[in-house]
Amino acid sequence: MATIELAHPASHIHPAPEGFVRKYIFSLDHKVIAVQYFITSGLFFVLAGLLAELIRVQLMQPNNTVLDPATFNEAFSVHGSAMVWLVVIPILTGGFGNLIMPLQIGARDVAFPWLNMLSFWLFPPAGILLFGSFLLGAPQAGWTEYPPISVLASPGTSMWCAAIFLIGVSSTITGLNFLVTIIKMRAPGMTWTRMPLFVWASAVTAFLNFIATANLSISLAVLFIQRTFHVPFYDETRGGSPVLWQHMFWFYSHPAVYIMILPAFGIVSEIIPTMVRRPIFGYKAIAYSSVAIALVSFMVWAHHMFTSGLAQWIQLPFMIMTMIVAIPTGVKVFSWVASLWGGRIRFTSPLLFVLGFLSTFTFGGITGVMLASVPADVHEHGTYFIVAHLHYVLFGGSMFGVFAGLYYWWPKMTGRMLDERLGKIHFWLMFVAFNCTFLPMHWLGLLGMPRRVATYDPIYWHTNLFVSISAFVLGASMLLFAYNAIHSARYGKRAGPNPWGARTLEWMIPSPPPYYNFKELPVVLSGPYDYGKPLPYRDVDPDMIEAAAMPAY
Amino acid sequence: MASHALTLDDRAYAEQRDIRLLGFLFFLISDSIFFGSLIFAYLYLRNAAPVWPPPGIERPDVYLAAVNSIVLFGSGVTMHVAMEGMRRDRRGQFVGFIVATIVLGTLFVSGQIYEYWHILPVTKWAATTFGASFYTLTGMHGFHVSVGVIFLITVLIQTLRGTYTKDRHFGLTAATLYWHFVDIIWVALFFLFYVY
Amino acid sequence: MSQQPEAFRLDAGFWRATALLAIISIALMILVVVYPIGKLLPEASSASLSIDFLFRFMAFFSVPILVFVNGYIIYFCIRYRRRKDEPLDSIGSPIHDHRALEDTWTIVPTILMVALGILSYLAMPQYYLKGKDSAATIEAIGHQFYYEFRYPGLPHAVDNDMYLPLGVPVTIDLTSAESDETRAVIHSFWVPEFRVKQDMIPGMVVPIHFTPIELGTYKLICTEFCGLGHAHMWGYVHVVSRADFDAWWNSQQKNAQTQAHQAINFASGNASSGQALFAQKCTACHNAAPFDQRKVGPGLANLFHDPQHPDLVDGKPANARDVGDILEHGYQGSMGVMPNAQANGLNAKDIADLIAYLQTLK
Amino acid sequence: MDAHIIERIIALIGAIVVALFALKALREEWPKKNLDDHVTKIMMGLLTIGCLIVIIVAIGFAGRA
Repeated sequence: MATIELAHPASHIHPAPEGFVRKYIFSLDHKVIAVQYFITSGLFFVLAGLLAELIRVQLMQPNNTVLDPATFNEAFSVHGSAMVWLVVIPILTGGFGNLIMPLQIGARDVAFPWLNMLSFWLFPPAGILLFGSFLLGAPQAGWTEYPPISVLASPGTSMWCAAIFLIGVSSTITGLNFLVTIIKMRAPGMTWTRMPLFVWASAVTAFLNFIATANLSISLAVLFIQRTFHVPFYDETRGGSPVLWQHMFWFYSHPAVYIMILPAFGIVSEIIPTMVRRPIFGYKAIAYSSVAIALVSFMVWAHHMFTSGLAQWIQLPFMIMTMIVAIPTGVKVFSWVASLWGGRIRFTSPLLFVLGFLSTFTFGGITGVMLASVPADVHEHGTYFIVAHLHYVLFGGSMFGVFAGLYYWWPKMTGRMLDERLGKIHFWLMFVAFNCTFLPMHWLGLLGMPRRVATYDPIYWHTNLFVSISAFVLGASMLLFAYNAIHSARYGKRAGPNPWGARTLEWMIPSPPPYYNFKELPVVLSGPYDYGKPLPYRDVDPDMIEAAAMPAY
Repeated sequence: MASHALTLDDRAYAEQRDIRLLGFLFFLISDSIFFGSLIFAYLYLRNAAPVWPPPGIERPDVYLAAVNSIVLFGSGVTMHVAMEGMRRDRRGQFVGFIVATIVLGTLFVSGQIYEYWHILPVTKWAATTFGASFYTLTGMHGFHVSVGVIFLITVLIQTLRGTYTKDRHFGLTAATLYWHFVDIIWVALFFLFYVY
Repeated sequence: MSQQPEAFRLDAGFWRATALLAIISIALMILVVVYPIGKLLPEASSASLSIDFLFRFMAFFSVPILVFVNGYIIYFCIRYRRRKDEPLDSIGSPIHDHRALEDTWTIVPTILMVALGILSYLAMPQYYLKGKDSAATIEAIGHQFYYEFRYPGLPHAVDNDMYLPLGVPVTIDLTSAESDETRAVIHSFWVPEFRVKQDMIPGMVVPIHFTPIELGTYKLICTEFCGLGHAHMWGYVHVVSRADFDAWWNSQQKNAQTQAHQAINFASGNASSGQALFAQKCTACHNAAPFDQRKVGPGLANLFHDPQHPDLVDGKPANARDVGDILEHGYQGSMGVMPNAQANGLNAKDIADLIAYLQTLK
Repeated sequence: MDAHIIERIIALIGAIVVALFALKALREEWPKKNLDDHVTKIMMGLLTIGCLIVIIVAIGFAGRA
């Protein structure tokens, strides 16, 4: 590992690497790797999004023949898998984690830059494998790939296993890397309770990543082994059990939903104080509730299996644990709302996305509690109610968080602002279209429309038509962002080091940051959110402090 | 790589070592989750089966496995002694015992292979849940042991090249920890498959 | 530092907003209470009532949370927006936290969750516990892509249309099977009007239990993805009056009679083909192992000469004829339900083969 | 059968020897305070347990179904 001096915070600054390849392709610089993540998973976001639009086209009217059932099944399976493993997780951990976390703890790079590069380069092949599986007949059993179908299905499913296995290894490595970085490489004086909340979120996510994801990898390996060598793990006719897969899969995939939402929590907790110009309300509550959520999340997996014939005495504890998760989550939401109180709120586009996040995520959280209660879940399970719920937390939660973060940290990443007016239009379009798309699905589900169907009872026609049309608008709203990004790269207003007047460490250095982030390692004197007090850092470039004191916005 | 390590001053090396050590321990933790969930699967299937082991096969020979386990456990001890040698800067002791460890490790793997091919009819076994979990778990463990052997050979060569010194030998520490980890996993597997 | 402390007290405006939000949520809560869910989606089973009550309960307490969170967001955004005249670096209230407030919003949800947990627990037996009082046990078997129902005493299986008498508690044993066992997949049994759902998992038999309480024909939907025909996999559950049910029952009996019976020639039994049949038709419920290793039914090895169990479940001696009798006509009793020959798709030859095979088991 | 007797004897003796060495190592490690030392302690402890299992098997208390 030729990374020893990079990894070492106090070591002297080495010259930046020369040559295009070392600089931009096989780079060890966490900022470059972050950008690589953003671009790659942005690409997959477009592909998976198109699949979603395709699904909605098929569902525009009952007995539609745009897609034949097989293609439809492939479409929603790959859409789900790609959105979860190729978009949300890589953007939040790989993208924002890499870009922001080391800067916020005042480190010059992550602990193992070489591993960091490795875990990025495991990611594009995985995506290619997943989308390539269309050639052999893509997986058809949804992103959860329940046996026996996933065992009987087309060879593409083996490619799916391989793809997600790679992702699993990649995010295990990332998690391990980040956790070591946060534990060992914080700037002098940055105690745990002086860390920005995004770092807290990243730490907890990293923990979940390297604990839970190992388990995902093994359950995929087992599925692969069964498909290849016909051993009877999930084969009930030879003593195996299809339910075993559900246990192993959800033992990962429930923590995974927190892997997907916690970084978004972190982003929200960063943006609110900056835009509201006041300390975050209940710093400790928000920080520790993340830890609580992470710990409990390992004991709730069977709430995805309430109709899988588990004994009642097994279902009960899982129901209770699931309801317990709602409490720390509620604490977070209430704290964020309270942080708005008595502020000096600036309605910038990042804040708008954060407010959208608060409203939609609260709704998704409440439907989550409804799904936690076993009897209610028995009615709702496997219907469009689930689809609505998971899109409210993953799209309304994670993706709104992602866009908030993009608008917020774009200047730090590129040195140029995104256009605010476009950003606000983008938000309103996306917010309205989002709710029009997913809110009606709750009713569809409760009234009896099952999920993963290529056609449906004609009585649901008008609602589905409305949903489809809103879905197209939602898709179109993404074009606005794409235009905005491209436009800003050329004509975007030059951002100073600290355009929002924020107080966390990443804003104390020029944007985009230099190769080694900090000329002098800063010394942290107190928490980051005390607006109105002098900046809590020593050894920070003085003119940066000037810039921070007088926000350009 | 090591050349860099030697360029660092002691404090820098200590910090560097701590970072690496923590990372390596985290790796071991997630690796044990790897085995843990497979063991969960094994226990789940065993629990679900009406009769265990499934009809048509009987448990593998426990006594051969016991000898084999002792070979592996012994290698754990020799590895520890080797490390002690390095800590006290006794090269002879180190080289001797690490070679012993490598030999024992190889012995263990060959014992496993012998068991696979001469005691348990693979095809017959692989059709049962017992066989499936047995081959997957012991196979993965065997893979870990083989990797460990290669790891040991590498560090041995590096040591002979003089990469590691009395107080700068993180590579060796890592190899030792990994080797002990592999032993411990086998304790669990031996108990689950042969005794329990 | 342009900070006006008085702006940070809970002023009249705040209380006005709170009052408004309170009114809105009370109105909505009342709506939740009076809303006729039954009109939207009939409550056709005993379980549906308690589940709808739960749903009402959750909606009732979700409403104020939603209203207040969103309402306060909007109010704060209006009340505390940065006015044009304020300097760029104006800052907000320095308050970090408020112990009492945080405790409240930790404890109140906790109490709600405890209440919800208890209520859910009370509702669970409604459909889970195998009904001691259930009048009949019907087998529902999921196939790609249709449902098969086996009524005790009914000589053949019924596809897709299930008839239930009004007000009679029933237990439905759910499983999934294909003629080629290795291709069986997971289906699900969902009748929205019953609010009851359970996956049909190959190799498992899971009972659900409820009482139909409203006449009507309800759609039976598969909610667990089961392959290409998933979207088209549905059946109907007809809840009919006792009289209509008996009429249907008799008609079924009649067209059963029409199918002639051949006599079984036990001598002609072929053990090896019997073994194949056993693996295909019986292993879902029986092991070829000693009596105690039961799945749904007892293990069948040693069936004909088991000192502990000289007699069959129907009390007759364990000989070829009586075993054949059970295989042919099925059995319902202390050990559960055994489908009859038609339901299992067995002809006289098959039965002879099976018995020949069972006799080889020691 | 003979083979089994021999195997059992080898296993028994080996297990005792290894266990003793492991315990000795444990005692030497005990005062050390580094992170890796702590890990080594755990490892050595579990190794001893492993040896105990082997001993139990070898003297025939367990493992023969």
